[in-house]
Parts: sequence; C-alpha cells; structure tokens
Amino acid sequence: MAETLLEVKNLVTSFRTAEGSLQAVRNVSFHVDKGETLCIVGESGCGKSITSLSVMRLLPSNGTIENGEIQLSGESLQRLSNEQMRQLRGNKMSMIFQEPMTALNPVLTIGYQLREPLFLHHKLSKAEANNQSIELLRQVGLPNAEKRLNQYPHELSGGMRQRVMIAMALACHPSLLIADEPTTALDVTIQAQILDLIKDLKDKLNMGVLMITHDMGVVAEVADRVMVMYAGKKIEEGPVREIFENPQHPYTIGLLNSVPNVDDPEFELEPIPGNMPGLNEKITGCRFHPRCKFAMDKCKTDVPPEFNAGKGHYASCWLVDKEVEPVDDNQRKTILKV
Amino acid sequence: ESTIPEGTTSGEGTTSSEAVEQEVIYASTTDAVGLSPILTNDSVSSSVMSQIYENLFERNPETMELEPKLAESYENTDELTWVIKLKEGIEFQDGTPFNAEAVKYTFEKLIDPATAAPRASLLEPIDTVTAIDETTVEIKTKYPYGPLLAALSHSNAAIISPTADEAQDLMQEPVGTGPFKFASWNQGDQIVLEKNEDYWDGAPDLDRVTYKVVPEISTAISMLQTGEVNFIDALPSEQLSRVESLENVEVTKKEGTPVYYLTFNHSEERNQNPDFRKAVASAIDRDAFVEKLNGLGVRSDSILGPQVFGYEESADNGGTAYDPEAAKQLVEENGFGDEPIKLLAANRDNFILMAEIVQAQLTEAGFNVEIETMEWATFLDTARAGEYDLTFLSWSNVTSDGSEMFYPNFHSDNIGASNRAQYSNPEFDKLVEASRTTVDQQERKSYLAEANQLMLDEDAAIVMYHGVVTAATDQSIQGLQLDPNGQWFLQNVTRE
Amino acid sequence: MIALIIRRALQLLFLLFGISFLVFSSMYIAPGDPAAVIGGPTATESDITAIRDNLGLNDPFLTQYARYVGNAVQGDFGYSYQTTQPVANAIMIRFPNTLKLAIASMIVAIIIGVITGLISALKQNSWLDISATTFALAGISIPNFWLGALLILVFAVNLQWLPVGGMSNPFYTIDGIKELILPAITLGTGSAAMIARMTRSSMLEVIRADYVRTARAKGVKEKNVIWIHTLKNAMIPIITVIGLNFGFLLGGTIITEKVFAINGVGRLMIDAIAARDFPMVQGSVLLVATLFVVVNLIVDIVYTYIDPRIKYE
Amino acid sequence: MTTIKEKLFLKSDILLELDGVKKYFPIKAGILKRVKGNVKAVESVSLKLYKGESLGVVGESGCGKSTLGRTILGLEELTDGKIFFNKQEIQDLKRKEKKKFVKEMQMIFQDPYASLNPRQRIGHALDEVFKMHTNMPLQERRDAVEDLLKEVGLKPEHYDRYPHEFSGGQRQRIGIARAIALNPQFIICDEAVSALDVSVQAQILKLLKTLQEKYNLSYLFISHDLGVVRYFCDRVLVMYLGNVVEMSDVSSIFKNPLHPYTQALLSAIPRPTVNAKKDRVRLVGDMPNPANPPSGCPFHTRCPIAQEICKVDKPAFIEHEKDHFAACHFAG
Amino acid sequence: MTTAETIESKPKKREKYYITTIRRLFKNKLAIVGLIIVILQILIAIFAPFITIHDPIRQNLASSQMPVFSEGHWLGTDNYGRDVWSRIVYGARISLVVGSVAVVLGLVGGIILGMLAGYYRKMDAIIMRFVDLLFSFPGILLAMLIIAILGTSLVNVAIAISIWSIPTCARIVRGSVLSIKEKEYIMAMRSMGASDLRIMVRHILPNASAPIIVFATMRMATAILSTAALSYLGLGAQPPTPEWGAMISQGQDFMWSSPHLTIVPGIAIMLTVFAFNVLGDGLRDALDPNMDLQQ
Ligand SMILES: Nc1ncnc2c1ncn2[C@@H]1O[C@H](COP(=O)(O)OP(=O)(O)OP(=O)(O)O)[C@@H](O)[C@H]1O
Ligand SMILES: Nc1ncnc2c1ncn2[C@@H]1O[C@H](COP(=O)(O)OP(=O)(O)OP(=O)(O)O)[C@@H](O)[C@H]1O
Ligand SMILES: [Mg+2]
Ligand SMILES: [Mg+2]
Repeated sequence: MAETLLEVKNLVTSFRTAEGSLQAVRNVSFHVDKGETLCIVGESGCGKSITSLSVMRLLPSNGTIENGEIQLSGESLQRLSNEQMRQLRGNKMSMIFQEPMTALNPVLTIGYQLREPLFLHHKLSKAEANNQSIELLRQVGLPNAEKRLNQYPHELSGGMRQRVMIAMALACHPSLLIADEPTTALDVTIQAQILDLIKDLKDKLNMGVLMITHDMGVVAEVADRVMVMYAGKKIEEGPVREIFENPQHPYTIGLLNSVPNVDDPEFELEPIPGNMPGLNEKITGCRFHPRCKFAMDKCKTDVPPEFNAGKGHYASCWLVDKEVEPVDDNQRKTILKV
Repeated sequence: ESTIPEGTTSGEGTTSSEAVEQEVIYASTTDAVGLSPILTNDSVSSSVMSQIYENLFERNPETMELEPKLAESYENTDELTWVIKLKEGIEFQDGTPFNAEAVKYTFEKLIDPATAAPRASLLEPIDTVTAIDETTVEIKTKYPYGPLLAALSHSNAAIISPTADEAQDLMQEPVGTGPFKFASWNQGDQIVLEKNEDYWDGAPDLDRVTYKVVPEISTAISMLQTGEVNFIDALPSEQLSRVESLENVEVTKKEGTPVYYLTFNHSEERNQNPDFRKAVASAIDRDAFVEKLNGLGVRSDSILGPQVFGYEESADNGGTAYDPEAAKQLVEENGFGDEPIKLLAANRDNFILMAEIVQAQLTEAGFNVEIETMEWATFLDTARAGEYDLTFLSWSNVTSDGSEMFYPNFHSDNIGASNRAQYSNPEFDKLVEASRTTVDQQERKSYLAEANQLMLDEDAAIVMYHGVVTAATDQSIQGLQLDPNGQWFLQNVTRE
Repeated sequence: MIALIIRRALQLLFLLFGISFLVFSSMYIAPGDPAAVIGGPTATESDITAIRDNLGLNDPFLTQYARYVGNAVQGDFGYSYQTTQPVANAIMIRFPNTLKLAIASMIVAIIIGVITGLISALKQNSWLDISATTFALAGISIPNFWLGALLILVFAVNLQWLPVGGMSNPFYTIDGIKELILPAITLGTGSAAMIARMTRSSMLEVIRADYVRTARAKGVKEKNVIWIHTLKNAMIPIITVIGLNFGFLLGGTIITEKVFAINGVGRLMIDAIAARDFPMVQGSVLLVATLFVVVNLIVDIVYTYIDPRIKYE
Repeated sequence: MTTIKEKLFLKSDILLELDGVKKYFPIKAGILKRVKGNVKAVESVSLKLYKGESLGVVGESGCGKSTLGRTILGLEELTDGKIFFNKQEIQDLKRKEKKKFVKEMQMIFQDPYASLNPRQRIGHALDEVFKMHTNMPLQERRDAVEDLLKEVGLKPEHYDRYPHEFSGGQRQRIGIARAIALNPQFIICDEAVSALDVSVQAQILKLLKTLQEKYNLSYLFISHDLGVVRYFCDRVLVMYLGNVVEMSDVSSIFKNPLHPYTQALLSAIPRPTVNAKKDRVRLVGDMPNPANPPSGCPFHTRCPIAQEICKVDKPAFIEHEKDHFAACHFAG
Repeated sequence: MTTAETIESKPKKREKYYITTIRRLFKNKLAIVGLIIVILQILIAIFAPFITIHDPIRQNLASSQMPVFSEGHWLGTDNYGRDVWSRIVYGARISLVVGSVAVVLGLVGGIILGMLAGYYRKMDAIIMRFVDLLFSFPGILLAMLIIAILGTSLVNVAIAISIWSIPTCARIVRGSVLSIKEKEYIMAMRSMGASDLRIMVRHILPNASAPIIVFATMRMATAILSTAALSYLGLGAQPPTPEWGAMISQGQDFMWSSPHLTIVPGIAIMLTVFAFNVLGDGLRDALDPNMDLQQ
C-alpha cells in the first residue's frame, strides 16, 4: 500500500453564526496517499470547501475545528505553530481556491502574486522567479505570459484568473495539492491541459491531490478514489471505478443520474428531488432520508454507520447493510433507478 | 539663517564663561512691522527703532522731565514759534550729517498726506519747519501747542537720515543716529542690530542686539530659562510668579503710563443718565480686580496715571468709590437692570479678564450685562462706530503727556475716530484745548488735572488700573533703562 | 496621466481665480478696516482717510479686485499693507519652515499612526487595541499648545536635550533636526491619531478578504500578509487622510508655529487676517490652495497605483 | 416542449440583434500610464437571438464571452457596432426607457461572490430587485423572495445571511435567483451553473427551461460545460479570440463541427465514464495576444490544418450548411 | 417542475436590520462602555442643576485657581473662582450639542459631495475643486464671514464648524467611492437597473461606512475644540457661559500655575471622543458582516 500523505480523522468543523453554532463538517474521515488523487464530490453547500479549508487551517474567522485530527505525512497539523504551518503552506501543501476573482489580490500584479511563493519557499532571485512564473503561466496555458505578469486580476478573464491561481498553487511543487473546483471557469481544451499538468506533476513528484469538483467527467478522468459528501458527512468512498460502476448510496446514484450527457441529445436530466437540508436542521437518522426514495423506517431513526462494500468501497447507508450478501449489481441498479 | 542664537549652540562647548559675549537676545511676541519711524505705529517696531533712531527730546525716566537729546536747547520766540538748537557733529549711521535739514526733512515727510503716515496727527499742529542754519530749526505751529516737545519725543518723531530715506526703504534698512545700527532682518524671525562704533555719545558695550520673535510668552519664558533668549518684557500677570521663580532671571517692574478703563458709550441716552453711570461706577470693585493682577497694576481712580504729565495725587480717590449697596439701590430705583447691557470686549491684553469680572460685579448689583467679545480689528471698527453700551479701552501713553491722552480719546473733535467713548463735553473740551494751546507747562498741568477731575466727577470713565511695565532679564544683564511707557534703551547695557 | 496633470493645472487656475475672489469679497464684507489697524487706536479721521487713499481702499470693490487680479496674473502679488513689503517675498521666507515642519510631522504621524493602527487592527479589541485607541484619542484631544508646552518643559527646559523653539538651521544639520523634533511631534500627534484610526478601520475591512486567505495559503509571512497584501488594499482611506493632513499642515498650523516660535505661513496668514492685510491673506491663501491642489493631485495619482481599477478619464 | 426545428421556423421574432459589436480595452503602461494599444476583447460580433431561444456561447477562456455579455447589457461601453433589443437600438436610450429594458435583460455573473454586495443580506439583495421594479408591498415581496430562494434550492432562513456565509454553489444560486426574479425576456447566463454540483445543476437547468417555456424567455448561455450546452441550448456560437468562428444549431455542431477549433473543443470533453478512451485533438501553442491578434485567421497559429492562406486572409463567416455558419477556409 | 416538496423548516421570526445591528453592537463590551459614557454625559448635561452645588458663572475672586480636590470644589476653581465641575457639567450642554450638530451637518455635506464626485466622473473636477476651495479658505475668515452675514449664534457656530469638516469628509468619501464603484457587485446592480441614487445610498455608502465612522467620531474632538477659536472671534458662546473648548483656551494662560484648568476640560473632551470612538468601532464591527463578534 502506498504511503499515506494526508490523514483526516473524525473532522468536525463548525461556525458561529447569529443562528448559533452550525456544524458544516460532521465527523469526516479520509486519507490521501502519495501519488494519488482523491476527488470529493457532493451537493453544493455540503461542506467540501470547508473540509479542505480545515486541512489548510484557513477557516473563516467564525469557523473552528471542533474535533478530529489532521495529519500530513504523519505529523499532526493542529499541533504545528502558526509559523510552522506557514512554512508548509504554499510549499508542502497548497490550495487552489474556488473563486478566482476574490481569491486574487486586486491591487497586486499577477507577477507579484506568482513570484511570491517562489521567493518564499525557494528563495529565488527576482529574475529567476520571473522566468519561472512565465514558465508556470505557459504550463497552465495562459497566453502572453510576460505581459500578464504586469497585469492586474481585474484585467483578466475568469478562466485566466483561475489559471493564475493554479499556477500559484503549483509553483513550489507541493506534495499535497488541494484543488477546489480548479477548472470550472476553463474551457475544455485548457481544462484538459491543466488536468494533464496536474497529472504529470503527480506522477513526477508523487504528489497527492485532493480535488473538489462537480464535473463527473473530470472525476472520471483524474480520480483514483472518490469521496461523496452529503450535508456535511461523508456518505460514500471508494475507488473511482467502483463509484461510477457500482455506486452504493442512493445519493451517489442520483448524482450520477443528473450528469448531462454530451453524446446523447435526447438525454433527460434527472435531478434528485428536494433540497439539501440546512446545516442546523435537526434530522434524525440518515440525513438523506427525507429525499431518499428507499428510505426505510430505520433510516428515519438510526444514523447509518459506514459499511464496507468491498474493494475499498465504503458507504453509509442501511441499504448496504441489508445487502451484505451482495445482490446482483445490475439488478440493484435497476431497483434503485426506478 | 544667519545667526545661531547663543542658547542653541550652548551644547557645543561655547559655554566657557570667561569672556561673556556682549549680546542681548530679546524676545518679542510679534515681529516689527517696519523700521521707519514715519510709517509705523506699533510698539515692537518702536522698541527696535528706539535703539537705532533718536529724537530731538526725550523724557527722563526718573524725573519724567523732557530733556534735549539730539537737540541742544530750545526757545520759544513766541507762542507759535519754537527755535531748536541742534547738537553738533552728529552723524547718521550712513555718514550723513545730522543737521537742521534732516530734521526739516523728517517732520515734513511725516506730515505730508502723501506719506500717509499712521501718526501724522502727532505733528498736525506744525505749520512750517525751517532750517535756519546747519544747527538751528525753527518750527512754527498753527496755534499755540503746549505738548509739542512731548510730541517730538515720541518715537514716531525720531529723526531719519534724508539720504538714506531717498536711497533705500527705511522700513527694511533703517538709518538713524542711535547707538545701534541695523545689521539684518529675517522677517518674522529676528532682527539683528550691531554696535554703532561711531555713536556720538560713546559706543555702547553691547556688540549685538537680537530681536527674536517668540509669539508665545510662555515659550519665551522657557527660552529665558534655557538661555536661548535673555531679555523679555511685558510679562502677563498670570506668568509673573513663574518668571520670578526662575533662578537666573531678574524681574524689573516699574509703574507705567498705560491706563485701562471702562467707558460708557456716551452717545447713548441711557449712558447720559448720571445715576446710571454712578450706579455702574459704584458697582465695580476695582481693588479686587487690581489684586488679581499680582502686582502688575496700580490702583487709582485718576484717568491720567501717576506717570503721566497732568496727574495729581488727589485724583487717586477722586472717582466714585465701590459701594455695592448704593449700586444695588440705584439699579433698583431706576430699573437699570431691565434692559440688557452689551459689554464689548476686545480679545487681547486683559480685556476679557476685566470683562468677566466687571460683568459679574455688575450682575451682582442687579444689572443685566452680556459680554460680547471680538477680535481686534473688528473691535476697532465697532467701537469707533459706537456700537456698544459699555466697553474697555486702554491707552499706552508714549509721550507721557496728559493732552496726548485726553485729546484723541475724549475730545469731541475725534468722535467717529479715536474718541471711541463718543464723549462730548464742551467744558472738558475747553480744558483740553487749553492744555494743548498753552505753552507754559505748569499751567498746562492744572488744566489737565481739572479735566481729569471733571471726568471723574461725571463718572465718564471708570479706571480699572494703571499699567506696570515689566522686564525680565538674565542676571548677567546690567544697566537696562526701562521707561514708564514700556520702552527701553540698551545704550548702557553690559553683560557680565 | 499627463492629461490628468494638465487638466488639474487648468482647473487650478480657475480655482485660484475663484478663491481670490472669495477671499477678496469676504475681506471686503467682514468687519474691520486695515487702515484702522495700521493707524491703531490713536489714528484720527484724517490719518485713516490718508491711509485708505494710499492703499486704494476707497476704490469700488470691483476696481480693487480687477487691479489685484491684473497684477497677480503678471506675477505681482502686491505689497503688504502692514510692512509695505512684497507679499511674495514674505511668503517665500516662511514657506520653507512650514514645509520642513509639515514634512517632519507627517513622517512622525505616518510612522506612529500606521503602526499603532496596525497593532489595533491586528489585535482587535484586545488591551493593546484599547491602549492604542486611547493613545490616538489623547493625540487628537490634547490641545497642541498644551502638548507643546509639556514637551518644551520636559525636553528643552529640564533635560536640555533640544532647543525650546525657533527654526533657523538647515534641516540636514544636527541642529536643524533638533529644532524639528518637538514641533514635529506636537503637530504630528493629531494627524497620527487620525491615521491610526483610519488604518485600523480600513485594515479591518480587508483583513478577512479571500485574497488575504490566498496569501496565507501561499505561506506568505504574516508580516507580508499584513504589510503587502492587506495594507495595500486598505490604503485608499489612509492615503486620503494622509493627503488631507499634509495639505492641512502645509497651510501652516498656527498653534504649533506659535508655541515653537517657528516663522511659518500659518502664523503669517493669521496675523495678516487679524491685521486685515488683504494682499498678504490673498497671497498665503493662494499658496495654500495651490499646495493643496498639488497634494491632492499626488494623492489621486497615488490612488491609481494603489488600486489599479481606479481610473479618471 | 417545442423542438429546435420548430423554433428555427419562428425566426421572425428576433429579440436581440448584434451588429458588428466591438469592445476594446485600452492598455496603459509606464509611470504615466499612457495608452499603449488595445485589448481586442470582442472583435466584430454579429448575431441574432430569437425569442424563446437559448444560444450557447462557448470558446476558450479569455476569448471575450463575458465581455460580450457585459457589453450587451451596456455595462461596458461599446467600442463600435450596434445592439438592438426588440428592434430598438439600446445605446442611445433615455434613462426612463432604459429602465424598462433593463428589467427585461438580466445577467447571471460569472463570479457570484464578487457580484454580491458583501454588506447586504441576500434576502435584501433579492428584495431590492422587486423594490426597484415593482410596487409590491412588503409582505408580498418577502413571500416572493422566499419563493425565489426555494425555487433555486435555498432556504427561506437563508434570507438573513450574508454572501460570505454561503458556499460557492449557493452564491451562484443567489445570482440566478436575482436574475430570474423579474421574469425578464432575456438572461445572459455567464457560467451560471458552473459551480453547482450536477444534481443541483440539473435542478437549475430544469428551472431555467421551465421558465423559458412559460415566458418565452431567451438565454445567452455562456458555458464551458459542453454537456450542459448540448442539453440546454438550441443554437451554439463558438468564439475564438473575440471572433465568432462557428454558429449553428446544437446538434449539427456536436455531430458535425466545421471549424477546427470546435473540433478540438469537442474532442477534449471529459466523459463521465471511467473507461472512455481519450484521443483529443491537442492544440499546440498559446492563445494569441488579444492586443495583437495574428493576421489572417485568428486561429491559424494553433490550427492543425492551417495553410499559407490562413496566415493572410481572414476567412469570412459564411453559411456552409443550412443555418450552420463557420469562419474557416477549410471548413468541414 | 421537479422541485419536490421542500423540507419546510420554520423560518425564525425575521429581525429588522437595525435591530440586528444593535444586537451585534451590544456584543461589544467596549461599545457598551462608550454608550454608557455618552448616556451619562447626556444625563449630566440634562440634569446639570441637580448635580452641582455651585453656579457655574458665579465668581469668587477670593478663592480663585484652587487646585483639584479642594474643599467644596473637587475639580478646583478657575481664575475667577468659579467651580470647574459646575462649568464642565453645564459646558456639556453646549459642547455636546454643538459638537454633534456640527459633525452631523458636516457629514451630510461631505458625504453628498464626496459621493457625487466619486461616482460621476464629470462632476469630480467641479466638486473637488470646490472642496479644495473650501479647504484652502481660512477657517477664521470663513467664521468672520459668517458673523458678518449670519450674525453670531450657536447655530452659526455649528454651521461654521460643519463647513470646516466638509472638505475632509468629502475627500475621504470620494476616495472610497472611487474604489468601491469599480467593484463587480456595483456592476451587477447596474445590470439590474438600479438607479444611481440607489447604488450610491444602498450599496456604495454602506461599504464606505468604515472611514466615515472614523472621521465622524474623531471629528467630534476637533469640533468641540474649534468652538474655542470661534468664541474667540465672538461667534457662539460668550463668556462667562461655560463651554469646554473655551475653557481649554482660557486655561492656556494658567497652564503653568493651574494646569487643571486645561486638563480637566481636556479630559472631558477626550472622554466624549473616546466614547464616540469605541461606539463607532462597535458600530463598524456590527455593520461588517465579516466580523466574528464572538471572538
Ligand atoms: N462563514 C460561514 N459562516 C456560516 N456558514 C458558512 C460559512 N461558510 C460556509 N458556510 C456554510 O457551510 C456549508 C458548507 O460550505 P462549503 O463552502 O464547504 O460548501 P461546498 O461543499 O464547498 O459547496 P460548493 O460546491 O457550493 O462550493 C454551507 O452550507 C455554507 O452555507
Ligand atoms: N477591464 C479589462 N481591462 C483590460 N482587459 C480586459 C478587461 N476585462 C477583460 N479584459 C480582457 O479581455 C479578454 C476577454 O475577457 P473575457 O472576460 O470576456 O473572457 P471570457 O471569454 O469571459 O473568458 P472566461 O471564460 O475565462 O471567463 C481577456 O483577454 C481579458 O484579459
Ligand atoms: Mg466550495
Ligand atoms: Mg468570463
């Protein structure tokens, strides 16, 4: 088995708000190995970004990690001093943020923001850093790299900003890359280019990647393993093939059914009915049960534990429990699809 | 930028005390306006000028008698004619000889309306000035003019060098006959004078005199303490105790000529009621006020103060005495408290202090008094126009001559101008005129005393106090001559 | 940018025109007669008339104004009523002192202000913040004359480290610097207070922005997160305040100039107003206005460097 | 649901027409910030948008899609060209009239966070839209806002939250809610669903479609997700470097892309299946500088089939098949 | 439509915006301290006769310049023997009112000018030059002009001081507006058809509130101190009416002999300004949704 790079155990993150304390991440555990890509998918607002921000220790000021343990290469991140944490960030672990407009400093040039991690962690001279920045921008497919260095974020298009973010995160060849929807604003050709770049680096540097994305195509392409979250909880986790071909949790199934198909013009979307519950909503049992077609009485009262569905595939659903003696895969899929 | 004051360099080793530098640094609160006696009319300018220029006559600070200075002697050939003999062999600092022509030039320039001299009125009675010969000047007045010699001793009547006046701007580069000559002037900052080696009366001991502008008196006192300056004057009463407590400093006080008084707007009907004036006068406790001045005021009812020509001791208590009960009664009987009274006070000197205390005392007596404060220029306008009920005025008598006080301030000729009290009393006018047109000094004195008493009897003006002139000097300064009118002379000063 | 500068220069002309008119008319309307001040309490009717005639004050208002403008356009700003000296000279003698003082106190203000402001913002609501706030408020509530006197008492009179007052040495000499220290502190505290408060509030506005988080994610040192990533974004109001205060200081600050016996423009102007010395008031106001426009132009240009999104076309 | 074919028949009802629309940004450089040239963000775009139609806009990032959208709404000053809405030219409208139009044209911004006032609760942000354009009383507005929130999958209790308290996708939904609040005739969706997970995305797309059917709405749908474009749009417009390079109805673009750029684009779509074989057309080289676009065909620098002629002649945008336009010398 | 039955969770009763703000404000202990001071001062001003023994204008020359903690005069007496505590208490009436009215008037003027200048490029030049003009016009001269035209009254004092604050306020507001108006949410509002007025008032102003609050709370100090300069000209409160600014400037003469005559009113002003400032800080925090108040 590969070496574990990131290990998150029982992470609980909550927010203080006017309405009281809100748990955005509820008892989530996962790990990322070296040279491995873990994709997190899940409904928007389910806590993916907050999970990754918890790992970086960059939560908004009203958020705190209430519980859990986060280890990078066996070292507990929570125990590090701020200074030690700083030296890790951007260097050993880096992050691509979701919203590129607000995540880039509006008053600093692209060049300055790009050079910064190079200065900091690699102690490059300005000229070297400049060259490397240009190279980085090339790699993320940003045209006219030299000129871009002197531009400000507002002069770039959304996709360009996102690529700047990516270049910045990759600058120091981190061992752990957290990418929060890194390619949403990119067209597919560039997206492909970037995914290839990440893959290259991953292979070359044995980098671990924690990627958050909504694009199932991307998941299929880059993920080694997939983790599905729902309403702050991890509900399913497994190797990518397992998840796509043998989804266990009704939510995962629903998710896959809502992916638009490019190749089929007559395809009809099938959204999961209902909405994700609010963070502070009291729901007994499985948090998905109000929207679940298969909800049983048990689901309404008891929280499903994580069941092993074999092949490194885990799911938190009572249905899985019932089917510990595995039923015919196809059969169940059709049952579920009804 | 030119001279580094002694105090600031003291750190760098020039503290050696063997040879004391013969220099005096004087701090004044404002800069001189200019250094031409003809074109200026402010005390700072005149204190600089009085070291550079000299007059034909000067008043002896001890005897208060007028004595010749540049003049040798004088005689009145008739009431209208003054023949003045000048000293011989005196030269201006630029080498121009001092002679009758220079005197003629100076006086004519001062009188000439085209000059627009602020104190042209000083020599207004002069009709002609004739240079009889090199050292003899004949002045003819339009009418017999008693205070002429006093007027000639006024710093604005100092003699200027005609050649210099024609060659340069005396406002900037003054040339006179005095013991010090002009060296440099950094406007707003300092004026430096140097010893006039060729001074006719023997060169002074001091090499240099610096006038430094230090607008804030408390800063000046601090500088006096540190030695950055070594001479200040006109100490305010609030600061007196602080200055006196300084070890290296000596304070000189001398009864002076300034007078501060409360006056009525005599053009107003209410103020023309003698009872009203009497009520006001008896409501004001001047003794209590003078006590607040920490010794920097002399209590006397007399309008012409002890240092002024025309004063008579009997006038000290010649006014209405403080009698709060009487005041209250008068106010009540006549309903003086019904109408509000506007007490105008300029925002300088001690006027606000007077106003606040007087207002409280008048209120005590039942008057209804409102203070209105004003800055100086506005005050001058307002008071001149008579837009007030009561106000405080002051007069710093440079010539120490009573006529100089009464004529501009109370003679009906000057209503609308310097007679801000709008006082008009034909009897008084006559006495003042007589004091002016009489040449015999003894006679003049009695006219003045009579006029003085007349005003006191009428409660026309209520004297708050007579000023005390002060100077604070570094111990090392000796021989300062301080005049009752606030002026001083450095001719005989040495530093030890 | 050049266009901006040229445009401002043209606007300045109109501004100067407007302000000279305003000053002229207000001096005309406001009570107080220059001739009466020159004449003093002793002046007689005829004295004053002669002075007025001499100064041309008996001419109609518009004639006077036209004459002034006519001369001013030719670079002649007239002669002081009081000293009869050229106004331009009088101002140029004082201006270097005021400039020195303004720059020195601005340096003091910026250093103290920005640092205390940052401390307050970073340690928001802690005792450090409260003390910094109190310090700032003391800075603005303590009257300058009082602070100045206190500093003189301690540092000049008792310790004798620094001179009490005056400003006569070039600023690059030791003496020149010594002379500047106390007045600069006295004058700087007020501005420092304002800058500190502005820095604090402005930093708090941006300190939680996403891009600050990005900077942290890059592992940027906390020092740089503050000074570069946050402060630069918070700079607009701070720069505004700095510019305003600097403009204000350039106009001369009467109290400090008085307390420290500094021969500056502020004192000149206030004395001129008191004496109704119209040409002198005009001259100094025009100077202040020009300086103020220049400072603001610089501030406006600095804006575009601080925030590249700002444009003026 | 009307089919694409039927819609194309109704061509007479043009809602929006662009005629040679250009948008350049001046580039400033040096200490004095002098203008040193222009970024040609949108270079002569002409198109017609019919009522009830969804027009997809795809293209490389930075090719000017958002700028085009903003220019249509008049948020950027037009450098050149004309824009007609309901047959009326909209640049020179008076303020009053403009307000009517504004109500009919809305935009969902690409960056939802930046487009929300950080100091405004989102309930108020939505409420404000009604306040500005309707006379509804308070309670009614509140109900309307809550309905809106529910409609985009948020909760009524989110009313009092501030933008920073939402996840990326939730913010995007607020943007959507704001745009559909007034039932406009036309919405520009700039990456409107990119931050949404697929299930919410499906919900929202369905909602948009329902609205379209109900109110005969038109969309200009800017997106990188070709799956979504295929699902949602009737016609597609492909942009490259500020130019329209191909335009057709959705099925013929996907089945038969004419322009080499479109072909490259389609080949790069990641498929949501683990086994899909990946033979992409790789584009070599950088996207050219929009400040200094290449001569001839803007795509020739990266085109796998470029010939000499492409370097000199700018290909015309012509109809190669019925209703299928492309700007390529070798289309097909 | 596919949106199925949403899980109805009862929305909490919605609070008015300002109530939430006030609630947030009260979470800030320092702000409460500020509020208490302000309220105390107002109470002191209102109930002045009940908390003083001495008449604030009654002189007693015999017991002048008594230091603090003297018998019967716990804050001492001034040069005229008037009780300093009484004068401070009565002085609050004028100083607080004039100070706050002047600040508010100045804010209104400054905000309007600054907003217009920052928002409309065309107006920028005219307004800002006008503001420059106001700024470089000497305050004393302005006050003299006001006396000449409007006469001397407390209202005119407030007007004069407020005019002094307009240029500064306008500049501060304009600077912020210049940068805020380029933000994307403003563009979004324009796309929504928001009127310029709405954008300025509802969107730009709240986001520019922080520097305005700072300015206003700091300005309070200078406003109160400025009253002294004006009463010097004869504008506003005339002696012996107690008023803090004038007390300070009169105390100047006795700085060496009786420093309490300047320190005591100085502290009164500082307390006021402190109270307003911490209140302003609290308000800023309460208005900033990003602030985590529980910290
Ligand atoms: N500062 C905050 N205060 C309160 N609640 C917050 C805050 N930030 C996020 N939340 C809530 O936490 C939950 C999780 O947010 P998170 O950003 O992790 O979602 P996400 O899974 O990344 O969604 P998306 O895919 O839409 O980005 C959301 O419901 C959001 O409303
Ligand atoms: N304010 C601006 N100043 C200068 N250049 C700008 C400005 N805004 C956009 N641009 C440039 O215009 C071009 C088009 O930008 P636009 O935002 O329209 O791209 P886009 O097609 O929306 O890209 P994306 O899909 O990445 O959002 C880009 O090259 C961008 O750098
Ligand atoms: Mg997210
Ligand atoms: Mg875009």
